[in-house]
Amino acid sequence: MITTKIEDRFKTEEYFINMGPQHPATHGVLRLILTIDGEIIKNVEPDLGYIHRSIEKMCERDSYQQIVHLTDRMDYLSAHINNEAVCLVVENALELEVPERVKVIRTILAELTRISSHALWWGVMGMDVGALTTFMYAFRDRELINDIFEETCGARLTMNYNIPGGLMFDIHPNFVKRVKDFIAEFKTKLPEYDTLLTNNVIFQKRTKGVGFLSREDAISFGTSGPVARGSGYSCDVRKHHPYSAYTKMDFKEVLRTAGDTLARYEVRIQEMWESVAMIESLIDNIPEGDYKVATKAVIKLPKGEFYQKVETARGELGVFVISKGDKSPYRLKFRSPGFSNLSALNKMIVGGKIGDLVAVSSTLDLVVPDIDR
Amino acid sequence: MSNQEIQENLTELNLGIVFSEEPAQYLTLTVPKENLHFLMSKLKLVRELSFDYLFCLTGVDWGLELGVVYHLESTTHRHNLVVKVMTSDRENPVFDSVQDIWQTANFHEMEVFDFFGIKFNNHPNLKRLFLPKDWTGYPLRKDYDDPINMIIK
Amino acid sequence: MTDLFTTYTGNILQMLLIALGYLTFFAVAGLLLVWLERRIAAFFQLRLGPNRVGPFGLMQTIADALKLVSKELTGTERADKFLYNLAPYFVIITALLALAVLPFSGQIQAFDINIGLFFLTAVSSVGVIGILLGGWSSNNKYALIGAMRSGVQTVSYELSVGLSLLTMVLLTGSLQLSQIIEVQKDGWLIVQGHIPAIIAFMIFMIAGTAETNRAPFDLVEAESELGAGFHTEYSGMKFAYFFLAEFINMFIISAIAVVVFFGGWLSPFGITDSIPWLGVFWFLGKTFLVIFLMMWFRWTFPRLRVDQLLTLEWKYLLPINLFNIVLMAVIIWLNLEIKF
Amino acid sequence: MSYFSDIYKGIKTLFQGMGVTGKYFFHARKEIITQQYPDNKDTLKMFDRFRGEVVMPHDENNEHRCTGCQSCELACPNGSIEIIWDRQVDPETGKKKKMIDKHIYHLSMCTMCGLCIEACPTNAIVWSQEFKHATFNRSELTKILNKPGSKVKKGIED
Repeated sequence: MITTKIEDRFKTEEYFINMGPQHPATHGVLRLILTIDGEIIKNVEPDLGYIHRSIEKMCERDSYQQIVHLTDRMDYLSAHINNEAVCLVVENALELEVPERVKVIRTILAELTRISSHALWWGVMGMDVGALTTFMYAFRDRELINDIFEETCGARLTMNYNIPGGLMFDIHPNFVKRVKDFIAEFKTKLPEYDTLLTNNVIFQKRTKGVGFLSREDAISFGTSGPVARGSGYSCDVRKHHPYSAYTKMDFKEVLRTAGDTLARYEVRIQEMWESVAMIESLIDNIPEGDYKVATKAVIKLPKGEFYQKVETARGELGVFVISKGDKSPYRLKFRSPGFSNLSALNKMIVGGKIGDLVAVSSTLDLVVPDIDR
Repeated sequence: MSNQEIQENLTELNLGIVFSEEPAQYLTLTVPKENLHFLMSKLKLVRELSFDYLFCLTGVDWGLELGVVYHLESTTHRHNLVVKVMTSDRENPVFDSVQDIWQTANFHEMEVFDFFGIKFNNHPNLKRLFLPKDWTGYPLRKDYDDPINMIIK
Repeated sequence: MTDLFTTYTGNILQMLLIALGYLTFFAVAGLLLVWLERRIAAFFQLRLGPNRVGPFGLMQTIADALKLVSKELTGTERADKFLYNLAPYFVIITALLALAVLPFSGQIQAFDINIGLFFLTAVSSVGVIGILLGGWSSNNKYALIGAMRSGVQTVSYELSVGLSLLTMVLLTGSLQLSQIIEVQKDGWLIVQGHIPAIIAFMIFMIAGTAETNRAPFDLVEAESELGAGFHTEYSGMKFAYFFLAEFINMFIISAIAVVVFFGGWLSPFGITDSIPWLGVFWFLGKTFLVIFLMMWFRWTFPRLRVDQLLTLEWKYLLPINLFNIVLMAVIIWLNLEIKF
Repeated sequence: MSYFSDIYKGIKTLFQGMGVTGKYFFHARKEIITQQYPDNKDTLKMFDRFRGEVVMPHDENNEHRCTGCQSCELACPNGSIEIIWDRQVDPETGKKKKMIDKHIYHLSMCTMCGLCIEACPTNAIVWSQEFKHATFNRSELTKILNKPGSKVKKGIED
């Protein structure tokens, strides 16, 4: 007898699909194992470790100066801010007071890094939702920042410009002029970002109400950065635990309460404006002074535990150092923002479509080396 | 709430908590592993404490013991606390999972399991997160030895 | 000579020659379109595009085609071999079929049937079966999802293409392409039909872009979601067929738009009416302009999600289209067309 | 009514977006940012701080400034620098002195962190702006920085 129950006759089966490790939307070697029913996503399980280099283990044998350059390779889009985190933890542990000049320069470079990272993210976000041209426009603007980095630090991405105690060398004479040129240029380009993508009706439809993350979940999942701020959770480390020049600076923390993909998108766009304003307020007031304070050739941290958090472009990066008084840390843990943000992905996407997954994972702004470390 | 008040508040619980005497950035305490989960749920749920943000979960090999360090912050009161838990059982270290209290612990505990071999009770999906399934040993332990892949300077 | 063309074998020979001519022309035109797309995309994106092989990189696509020809044809082990191999031919043949009725000028038209427009829409929607076959038989989940999306998409948008053309047929009163162009000697249909014609043109462009599976409706390929969608498992020449078919389809949709809305091979204001063969130039020129518009869409807009694709069709395009037909009918009834 | 205003607004934003790309398309000649690399080889100049590779400058007398103190070797996080040295008798003073035999630099292992150059007390090694590192043979990436027969410049002590 043929069953008459309609559910039986139209029974569907869930199936697995591998998104990654080689996939255009996962930006690196992230592998997501999707359980889907037709187009509806039932479960997402990340499979990590494709580029795990065990930086934490390597840190246990390296000196503190050497650790700095390893952090370049974690979240390479905010390399400078990662460097700063390690330098700050060493400086705090040694109770080293770095000159004002260093703090200001570090902050300017950190904000430039943030703009560069967000600009890249914007391009990739557009590409993920299908607007391929955004990528090139973002790269055009990023190129100017990379030139500033290259002229001053000598490298475009993995700069390693911070050292414990200050900077490796002073800023380039052209630095101020170049930054000003860039700011003037970028201010004319940023509105185009809105016209081209943000206001676009298709983009609005793709992002509004998609990938909802409530404030409670945002906190519980330990998300930080624009992801958490899109859910209305005020978590800007620069505001709550200020470091470097942020202690004296006045800036707005960008918050959105919608908690959806569009909110996270808007937070990042708005943060670019904020960063521009911050750089503008600092660039004319770089104090004179030394660019570093002398440290011993072999830095030994006092016995104890030290924690330093900074706000990278992706969120809160924590460096936890357990020192036993040696030249290398006994244990060093990087609390990377991407790792915690990724854990919220499942919560955000279940019930959505494959197209949503791409948009949502794009607003998480995942950098896989940051997750894998 | 100030560190002093938190300390008094927690001592009242009678959980065998030992506060660290060394000067440190955050208030640090060590809790026996039997009382870990109870303490953690108290920390999250008691209104005056409400440590709702677990921002770092670190596995540490202390040489003799294996341990986990939890960094907590309250998003309402903006105070911090560091909770440590240790076990001297290196063969089969087990703690209670806190992933039902903070969902972020889900991934972080997997990471700790992966690198330190510390198991967590009641964890829904404890598995190797980064390393391949057939990996032997726990690389971030101090006694881990891999002469081929590790370059010792 | 006349004898040869009137006999039965002569007819077949004639057809073969014409077919060969068309094939050659469209192989070259397809390659040219690929080059054009890459160049135009590059300019939109502040790049240069292919500029190394030959003058302005014109030979680049030929080099690419040669590369594709020489490539190994790989495929999945458990694929349904017969259907898997059939699919690319299905797609390319249906694309080429539609070319037969296109009027390049007053004289150059291979096959002027009286249901020309109907034939075009019918044939251009058969191609989707090839895509479905390819996606289904590849034994790849990405390809399958792509194929299913393609089915959904074409079935829906077929309606809008048909209805928007029907709106214009109200004006012309004929489905024969030569007749349609004949009517436009009094003014292009987009002018004759003014408001409803412009609405119909916009709907036709949206639906036509969707029919050719081009961005913003490229859900079938959806690079960032499905890798390469239905043709994930195709390589070498089989892939090239899919690729070429996409561009020929684009040409066809543009050509239909030109015939129905912009007076086909007619020159604007009849400036070159005395030289009939210049019609080819006008026809191709207009077609390329419409193709450029489609490329402009592609390199500007983000992609829709699959449910939004259906919402757009059933909630917006279809009701507007039905209303538009009524509007057009009223305009014809009241003799409100603009004729010169 | 919002149905129609939605359509209107939607189409408006689409046209605005096309306006941006269209603007760049029609000003493509001015706006294109592509650098056609091998063609601009002659005019392409790297910034003077660019970290290309580590080199050891020699003066016209084939003298360098490296005393063989091994600071760079210690500072390097990846072990890309190896110094082979021994003590030789200085012909002028007659004293035994540390001299480098070979300053080996593994470019393939270098991460361009710049710590060695910071660590060098005598400024013996500097960055060059060379960025064309590709070779057909991996062993060519292991370089000996001091030229054959070179010796340390007079007056350089560690």
